[in-house]
Amino acid sequence: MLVASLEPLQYSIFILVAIAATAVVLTRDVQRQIVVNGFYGILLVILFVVFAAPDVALSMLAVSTVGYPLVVLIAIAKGRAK
Amino acid sequence: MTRRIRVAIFLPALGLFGVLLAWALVGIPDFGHYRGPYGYLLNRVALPERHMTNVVTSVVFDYRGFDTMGEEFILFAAVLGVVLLLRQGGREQPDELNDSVGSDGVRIGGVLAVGACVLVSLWLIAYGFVTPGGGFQGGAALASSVVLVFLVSSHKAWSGVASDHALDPFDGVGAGGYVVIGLGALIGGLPFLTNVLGPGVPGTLWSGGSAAFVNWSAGMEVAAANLILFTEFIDEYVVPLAAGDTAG
Amino acid sequence: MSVFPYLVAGWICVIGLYGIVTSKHLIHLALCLTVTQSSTYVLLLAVGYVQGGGPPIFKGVKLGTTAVDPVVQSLTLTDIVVSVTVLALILALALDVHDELDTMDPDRIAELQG
Amino acid sequence: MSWMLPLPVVIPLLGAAVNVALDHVTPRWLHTTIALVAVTTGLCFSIIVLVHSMSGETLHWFGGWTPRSGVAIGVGFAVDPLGAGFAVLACALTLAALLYSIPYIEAATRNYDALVIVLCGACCGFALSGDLFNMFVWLELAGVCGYALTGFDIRRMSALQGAVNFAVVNTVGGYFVLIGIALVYARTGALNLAQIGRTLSGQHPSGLLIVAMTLIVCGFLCKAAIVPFHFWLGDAYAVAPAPVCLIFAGIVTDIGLFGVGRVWFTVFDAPFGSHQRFVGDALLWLGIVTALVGGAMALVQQHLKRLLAFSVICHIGIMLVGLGLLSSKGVAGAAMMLLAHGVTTGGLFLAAGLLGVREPVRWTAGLWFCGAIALIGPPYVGVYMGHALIDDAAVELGRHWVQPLIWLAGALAGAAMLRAGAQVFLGLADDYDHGIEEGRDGPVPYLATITTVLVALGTAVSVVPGLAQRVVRGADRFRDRAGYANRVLHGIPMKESAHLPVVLQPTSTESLIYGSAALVFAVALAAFAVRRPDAARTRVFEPVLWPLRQLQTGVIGDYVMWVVVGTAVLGGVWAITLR
Repeated sequence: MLVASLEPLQYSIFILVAIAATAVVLTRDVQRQIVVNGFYGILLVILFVVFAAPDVALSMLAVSTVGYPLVVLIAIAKGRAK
Repeated sequence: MTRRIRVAIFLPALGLFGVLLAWALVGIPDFGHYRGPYGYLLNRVALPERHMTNVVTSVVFDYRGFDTMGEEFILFAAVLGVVLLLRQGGREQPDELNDSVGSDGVRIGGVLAVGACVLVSLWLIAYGFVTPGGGFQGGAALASSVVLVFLVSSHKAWSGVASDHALDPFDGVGAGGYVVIGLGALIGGLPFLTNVLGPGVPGTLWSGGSAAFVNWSAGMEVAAANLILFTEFIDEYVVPLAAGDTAG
Repeated sequence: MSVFPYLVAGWICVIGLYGIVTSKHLIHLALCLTVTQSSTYVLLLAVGYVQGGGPPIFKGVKLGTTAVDPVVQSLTLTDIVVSVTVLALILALALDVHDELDTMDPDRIAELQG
Repeated sequence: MSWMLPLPVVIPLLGAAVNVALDHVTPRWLHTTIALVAVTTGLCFSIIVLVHSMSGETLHWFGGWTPRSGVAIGVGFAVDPLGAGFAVLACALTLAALLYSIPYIEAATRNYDALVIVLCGACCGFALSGDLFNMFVWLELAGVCGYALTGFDIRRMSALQGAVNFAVVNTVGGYFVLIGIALVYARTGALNLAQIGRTLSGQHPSGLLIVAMTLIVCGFLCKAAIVPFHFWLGDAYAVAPAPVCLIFAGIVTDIGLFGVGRVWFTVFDAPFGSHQRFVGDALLWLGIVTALVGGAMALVQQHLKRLLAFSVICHIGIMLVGLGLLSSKGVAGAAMMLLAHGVTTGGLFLAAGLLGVREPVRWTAGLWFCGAIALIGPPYVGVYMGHALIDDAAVELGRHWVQPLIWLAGALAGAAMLRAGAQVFLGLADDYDHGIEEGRDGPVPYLATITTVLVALGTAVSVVPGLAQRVVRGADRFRDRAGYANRVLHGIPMKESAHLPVVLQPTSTESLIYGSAALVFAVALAAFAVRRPDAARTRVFEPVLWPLRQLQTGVIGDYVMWVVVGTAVLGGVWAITLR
């Protein structure tokens, strides 16, 4: 019942996710892109919670807070260093 | 082919692709009206039959445990690949890299934070059959918390925690353990990956039966694989930096 | 508009593909790949959602309470953890390319390759 | 005996895990031994499974989760002779590749053996699985191993680019498959192939199903390198080390086609069965175009392994033609061709690898020509039986025009190989850049023996008595959706079938003529190209192939663009015809 009353929340989070995904793609500067991507990751985590999928949300949280940023930032730093 | 030609061919095709995709998507039963039967059946039987309150974890490690074994080996193979690619030519380890964090406060706080994160991760793995969590999420969280060691201390401390000599056995044992548990059932005359010890007591650490061991081996594999990956990337970043220091 | 969530997943897929094709940087391209991949998570979870359903976890909840589909969640959660390693594999390849050619622009790489 | 089914998959995986666990404490020879033992064990079990799958019980429900009133609740392996045969081929070729690698791949290369055997296990899993998502998992696993194995030979820059293109195109293909699976799941609430087929039978073809099929098929075709999804293959196979190419050409490319066949005959045949002509024709035409493009592109290559890569594309196209005919003989022809082509081309890749070890020797030249002729398929040599079965299938469906086109394509690829052989191995031209990395170690007699065994086996496939009849019987079972669903979901055993004779399969006169003509044409074309290289290049090859070569840009954006274009066009065609 609680979730059913959250209809507007569901729709707004969907719209936000769609916008954030577009922003990730359209951000051509990779350093800025990783920031936007982190934001997108957090939105996905929220979306998964809204979907009643706490397991998936945990998975995404573990990955998007450390995994993606670490790997990508090092790749960027490596690319700059040369 | 220039970029302009590429985009000129691509955009109409992508448009058609999008239209087709949308055509398919509107054919899905309305949002919120999942029709089953697979998920409904599992939601009904998982607790009575397997005594696991978290149905998702019971699907991951019991009902569809074989899929998870495959996923685990994707992780395993990808890490082998990264190691193969980044370790070519035997990179030298830097002798000394003075990158330690200055303040004691930061260090103490950092160590406490690392400890707390590690505890939470282990808890996530252990209680995966009861509450949200499990080997995959817990393993990834465990690796992430250990990376904090690098962030709050020095590269030296880090390479002590995460050297490939220490991690590779965990990687192999985690991946192999999954298969061995499955083979154990097979040797006992049951199908591969049969949950021989189950069902356990609902709501406890042992609610998973032998799937609990599968869970732990997956957790070990995921944590070790992610750590190897992070080690490789951190070394990739730190080592040339150190070489630059000594040269300059 | 009850198919709206699926269309969002479709949009994420399409925009990710657009990014891959028009990308001028291998790291950007790799991140666009993860965007395309995230569309599969959104789609799978949307497909298994039950309006008014709780998580498929029956701890302190009576068995038989409406819950969402656990299968799609299990398919998704392992995939997410795996995605980092695949991203890392592609980035490792990209880094090696960069070591050799000093560029991460796919067009330039092809040019230098001849 | 159903307990054996998981073993061809899990034993190699376990071997890889043990190798990594012991990585720092044991010497390399032990790792190699573990890998060899694991693959040999897998091979033995897959052979036993193959023998039993002809008649006996062939199901394995993981975790003991048998279906309940027609609803599968776990993952199951459901094995038929073609699937088991594919697993046997995968293990055998991997074994050959590992043996060849012992001296060939540098000892310092860590984890190489582990990756190779994981790849083997993944391919076996794909062939044996009866679950749609499980197939996707094995497909991804095979892909991940493939990217790493392509790119690790870092001494050459192009290896990396080939690996990046391979990785990105196949990853996108994998997402297409997953979206397709999500769509199918949304409609049926099932992941088991038999159960999906059962649920969909009698249903009206809807937009959702058409697009789901398009996405799954196109994802698989990316792996199989069918035009226009093929561009990555030339880049990747040209640069991977020879033993890795053997595995790629022999099994990894083919799992895509196998997947298309599997999902069509167990799932999509149900809703689209009444429109199957349109589906088959689309695949048929894709196959013909792929075969011709592959053959033509092979002709203009100056790089030995790239040439072989395009020959792989050519033959994959011919196999797709067989599959697209959708009849038992067509499928059996594709399977026979897969076997003969996989083994022979693998042998040729190894022969190309031999060039890097020492100066060209005449023995290698003999192997090369033998393999090239086997790939053209004159009567009862090499791929001939596959061609002949496809011919029969085409004639039965009244499509006489299919035969000359696919024989021509095979002859073009064969001519390219004959020409390259004359120039490289016999030294008839100095300017041929065979593109082989010099400076490999290894005892030539040892390496040449493995090569010889493969080429000889590939050449002899067509004259094995009784083989073709058994493959046709296997194809019957592969196509039998109702029987498959009954076995999987309700455990109803198959009916006893008549004993098969052990004699050579007779072939039609047409096939005999086409086979001979193809050989003559290929030899003539090769002779012309060798004798008058300039005339051949400027007057024949370049004008025809210029546009094709322009498309092979090496830019990843272009390749993904073609993937989207191909998927959209195929989806559009099916959207119009299947409604």
